[in-house]
Amino acid sequence: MSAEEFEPNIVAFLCNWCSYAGADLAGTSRTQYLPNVKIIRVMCSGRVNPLFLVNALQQGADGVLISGCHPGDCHYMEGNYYARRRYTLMHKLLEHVGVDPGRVNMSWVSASEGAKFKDVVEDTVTKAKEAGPMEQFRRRRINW
Amino acid sequence: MGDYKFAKTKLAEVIGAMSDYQVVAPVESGEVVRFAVVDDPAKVTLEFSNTNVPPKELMFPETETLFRFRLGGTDLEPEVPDAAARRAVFGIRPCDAMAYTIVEKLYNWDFPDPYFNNRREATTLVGYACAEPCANCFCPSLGGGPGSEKGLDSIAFDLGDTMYLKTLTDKGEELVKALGGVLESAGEAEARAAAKQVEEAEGKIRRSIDTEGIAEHLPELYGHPFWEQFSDRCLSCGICTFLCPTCHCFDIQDESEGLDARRARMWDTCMFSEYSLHASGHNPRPTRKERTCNRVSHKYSFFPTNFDAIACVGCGRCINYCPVNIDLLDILEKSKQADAKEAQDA
Amino acid sequence: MVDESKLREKAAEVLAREDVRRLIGWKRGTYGFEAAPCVIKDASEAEALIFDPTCVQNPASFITLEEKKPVPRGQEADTRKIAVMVKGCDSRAIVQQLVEKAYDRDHVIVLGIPCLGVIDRRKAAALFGDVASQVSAKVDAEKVAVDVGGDVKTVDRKDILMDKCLRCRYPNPLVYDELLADEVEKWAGDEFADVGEFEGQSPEEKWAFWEEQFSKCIRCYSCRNVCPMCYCVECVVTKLQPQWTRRATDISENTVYHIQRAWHLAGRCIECMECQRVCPVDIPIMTLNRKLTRDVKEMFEYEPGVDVEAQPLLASYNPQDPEDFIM
Amino acid sequence: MMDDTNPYLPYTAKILEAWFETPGDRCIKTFKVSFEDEKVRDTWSHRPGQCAMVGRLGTGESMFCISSSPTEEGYLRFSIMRAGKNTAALHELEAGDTMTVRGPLGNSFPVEEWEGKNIITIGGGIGQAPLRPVINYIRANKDSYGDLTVLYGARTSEDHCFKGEFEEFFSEGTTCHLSVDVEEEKWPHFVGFVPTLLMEVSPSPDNAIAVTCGPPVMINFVVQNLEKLGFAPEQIYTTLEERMKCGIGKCGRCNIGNLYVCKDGPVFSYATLKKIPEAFA
Repeated sequence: MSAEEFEPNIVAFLCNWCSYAGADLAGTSRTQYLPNVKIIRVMCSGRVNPLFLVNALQQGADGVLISGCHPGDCHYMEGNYYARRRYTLMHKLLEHVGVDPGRVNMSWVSASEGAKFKDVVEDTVTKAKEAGPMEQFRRRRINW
Repeated sequence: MGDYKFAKTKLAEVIGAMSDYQVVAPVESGEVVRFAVVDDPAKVTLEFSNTNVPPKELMFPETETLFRFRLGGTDLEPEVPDAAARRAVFGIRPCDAMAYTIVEKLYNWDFPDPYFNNRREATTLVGYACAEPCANCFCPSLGGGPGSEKGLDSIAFDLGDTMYLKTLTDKGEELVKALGGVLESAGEAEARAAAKQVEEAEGKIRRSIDTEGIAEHLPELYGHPFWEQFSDRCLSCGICTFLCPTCHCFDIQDESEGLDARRARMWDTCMFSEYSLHASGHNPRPTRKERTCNRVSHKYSFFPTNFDAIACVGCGRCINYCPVNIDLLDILEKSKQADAKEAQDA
Repeated sequence: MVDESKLREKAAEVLAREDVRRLIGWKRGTYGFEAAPCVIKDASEAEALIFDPTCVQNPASFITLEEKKPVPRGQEADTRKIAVMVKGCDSRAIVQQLVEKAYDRDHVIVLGIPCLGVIDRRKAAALFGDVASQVSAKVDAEKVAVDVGGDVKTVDRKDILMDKCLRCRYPNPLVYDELLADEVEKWAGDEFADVGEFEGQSPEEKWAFWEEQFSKCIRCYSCRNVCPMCYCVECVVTKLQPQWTRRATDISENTVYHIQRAWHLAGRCIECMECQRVCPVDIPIMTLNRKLTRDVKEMFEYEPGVDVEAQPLLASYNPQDPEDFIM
Repeated sequence: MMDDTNPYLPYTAKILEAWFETPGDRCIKTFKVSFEDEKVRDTWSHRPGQCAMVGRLGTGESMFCISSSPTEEGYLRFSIMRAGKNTAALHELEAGDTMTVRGPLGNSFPVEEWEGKNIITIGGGIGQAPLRPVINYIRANKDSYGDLTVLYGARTSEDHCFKGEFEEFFSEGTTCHLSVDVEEEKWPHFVGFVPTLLMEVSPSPDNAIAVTCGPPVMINFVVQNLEKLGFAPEQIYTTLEERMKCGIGKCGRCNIGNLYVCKDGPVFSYATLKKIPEAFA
């Protein structure tokens, strides 16, 4: 597969109150975002277990996006602050193992930022395209 | 059977000549020596006392597919190894080869296990006698030794510049034939040198255990407080059992990728608490004390009661690698002093 | 150096107390450079206790390893204390366990031992080979004196002590009820040069390294079990419902296991290096932990296991936390 | 009966009927199954007390006793309590679905040796499942045996397995004593734990065999009480369970002492178990 043809699989964990609504807004206002992204709605970015991310990469995602409310705007007051610490660190750890840093992304997208959501998805896809297919520790039926 | 030799410098050539076989030999990877399929004969090393991970994985892989199927379907596609395939294992230590002769009893009672049996059948074992036993070797106490021939098809001795190869079975002889003319024939001198080396190596073994009476005594010690001096520091990790060449317990799990699925078995260990945990939450071996007792008793009592062979070959791995110095020989010695009456009181 | 007879005396005294159930310390191992952690229940057994540079194990691990059987009806649970001997690094584990409220402070009696370093068995093997007889050792600020069956050899510290000791920042226990010897002077700092060096590689180089290392893993879980901070009753890697990690050993599951293990120690690892020491296939596990330790320190100015009053890193936040990674 | 060349391969069985025996979190569901492969169906034979690995492809297998007697022809029955991953997956199945069965495994009750004797079965909760084939076998061969006495208890009357069948026992004249652990309205039978019920009924040990199965604690006390009543260890049988993976004596986890529950058991006489200290752990 050449680099041009490669269409990465992106799994996006979006918080119910801001980012999911942002994605929704992009849809209703006919702002087309790239179809590579598969959205999983969670109640809060703080609910995203780092294992979700690792498991997504293991099961075929080439990139992961976690998106929540802007700092200070969390529906649960502080969930996104915890998430921020968590993923800033997780990102560093995965980088140390040799996972391309472009595969793990995080953003703040509010319910009114449909256009930003489109940009964020675009960025994520571009980075994943640069990183290429995720092969490192993907489950590949080894010795099956 | 036959006596052969080759110059040690020609090791890669000899390995290379085994092209009719899939060759498995000790290879260094990531700073440890481990048995692996040889893709480049130059990578084979003989510079090891023994591998960390025993070559039991050659007959009983860490993870192996039993059969494949489609989710939602009912057709099973067994993944049984081919008994007729030819595989040569070069450089296996006598203790590890002897372990196969012990566990194959279990793999053949009541229901023969085609996975283990076929792999064993397909394999020709070329042993590698020990010249320098490790600090915790005690193979002679269990009927083995640095030059033990049990379970082997042929055995190689490192005599300095030359390797002396003695074939022991037809399979071993067949492998030599397949090598073509790479080997020279050896004579009395090499055989004598090898015998001397084995004798010297045996003299260097510093640890031993008298197994007399242990099989009868251990079951009486269930619940005895003496276990606690070991189990209290046990980490419940799998080192002693995963690295044991005779430990044979496994777990079976189903895995799927999309609709493709397999049932596979993988090493498991009685030292994990989940091992015997019932779905109800009841655990017949709830603490490290019962698990330690079970591990030692299984090796030195239950297995010999069932199969007339102790499930231990004296390779010393469980002692060498235990992070908290739980020493099997120490346990056995202390068990001899433990009074069965105190077990009943406890 | 701690006086062993004083240590035994103290241990016997503590064990004789009515409110003490057991004491965790070290005794001489059965061969070579081995020491064995030991759990003693009676003052008469205190004679076996030792402390010297062979005492590598972290006794704090054993506080939470104990499995308690359900208390039979009509009987009361044994709530007596556990006494535990700790080196400087070991004491950080106790601090962190207290931070996480794994148990109450008065559940343990901490006997602190200022330490000048412990022996790395792998380095010792490179110097002395396979030693069968029991070895004892002494360490001071310059040298390590190793006694192999009466034959005493002096070795340079860096050639035999564990790497963690060469960069030790906490040689003196940070939490204790009693100190068994005078405090020692700190001799090193930690610049995390190893982490920086590793980071200098490309993703491909890093992965090539880890692929080889993780392929060796046999998933014996000794790194998890020995860790004083891994004390969950049910571990996510062995959970079946849902099953996050499969039992199969292959590069995918092994990698995920190691990522999970390191991740669960983010902001919690107290650098006792036990995980790396126990690994039977020599995986440099601390490389991952050290990376996180350094980043946690740099990004959040947080160091686990030094302050009993601290909040756990990932259960707290600062609105001003760095967010340059966020798009 | 097992696949001759590969004992790890299960057979596919179709579920003919499935129904819940008891409600709740730990509900028990009974499956009546028949093998898809005609050859297997025709050659299959088992003895009372034997087990089989029952599972779903993709989830796994667990060991269950075959709760139908060999005298019930044309189908096998399994009564399965929901407890873990595999049982939860099995509980999702309904009539018409398929499951896998690998067996028969293990030993069985020595029903021939017991001919001419009075048989007492003492069951608790799901422990009635392995006793059911014994009871039905004896009912089908009434003439060869003395009196059959059935004792069965569960936490509440709702938790009783095989409820309808006890009515049959009463109507056909088989001695049957039922109990519940806690008092409840309109319960005409005994209230109390099974070991107490046993003392209440106090069967005679003369020319008798007692068979018991239930939770480990119950088995413990029942055996103690049987001994008090004068039963010799040789007259007491029980059937055990342990976690199992292979079912054929290889995976190692089900041992008690040197005996493997999957292949040397699950049926043991108390005379055998008495010698193994961990048997009642």
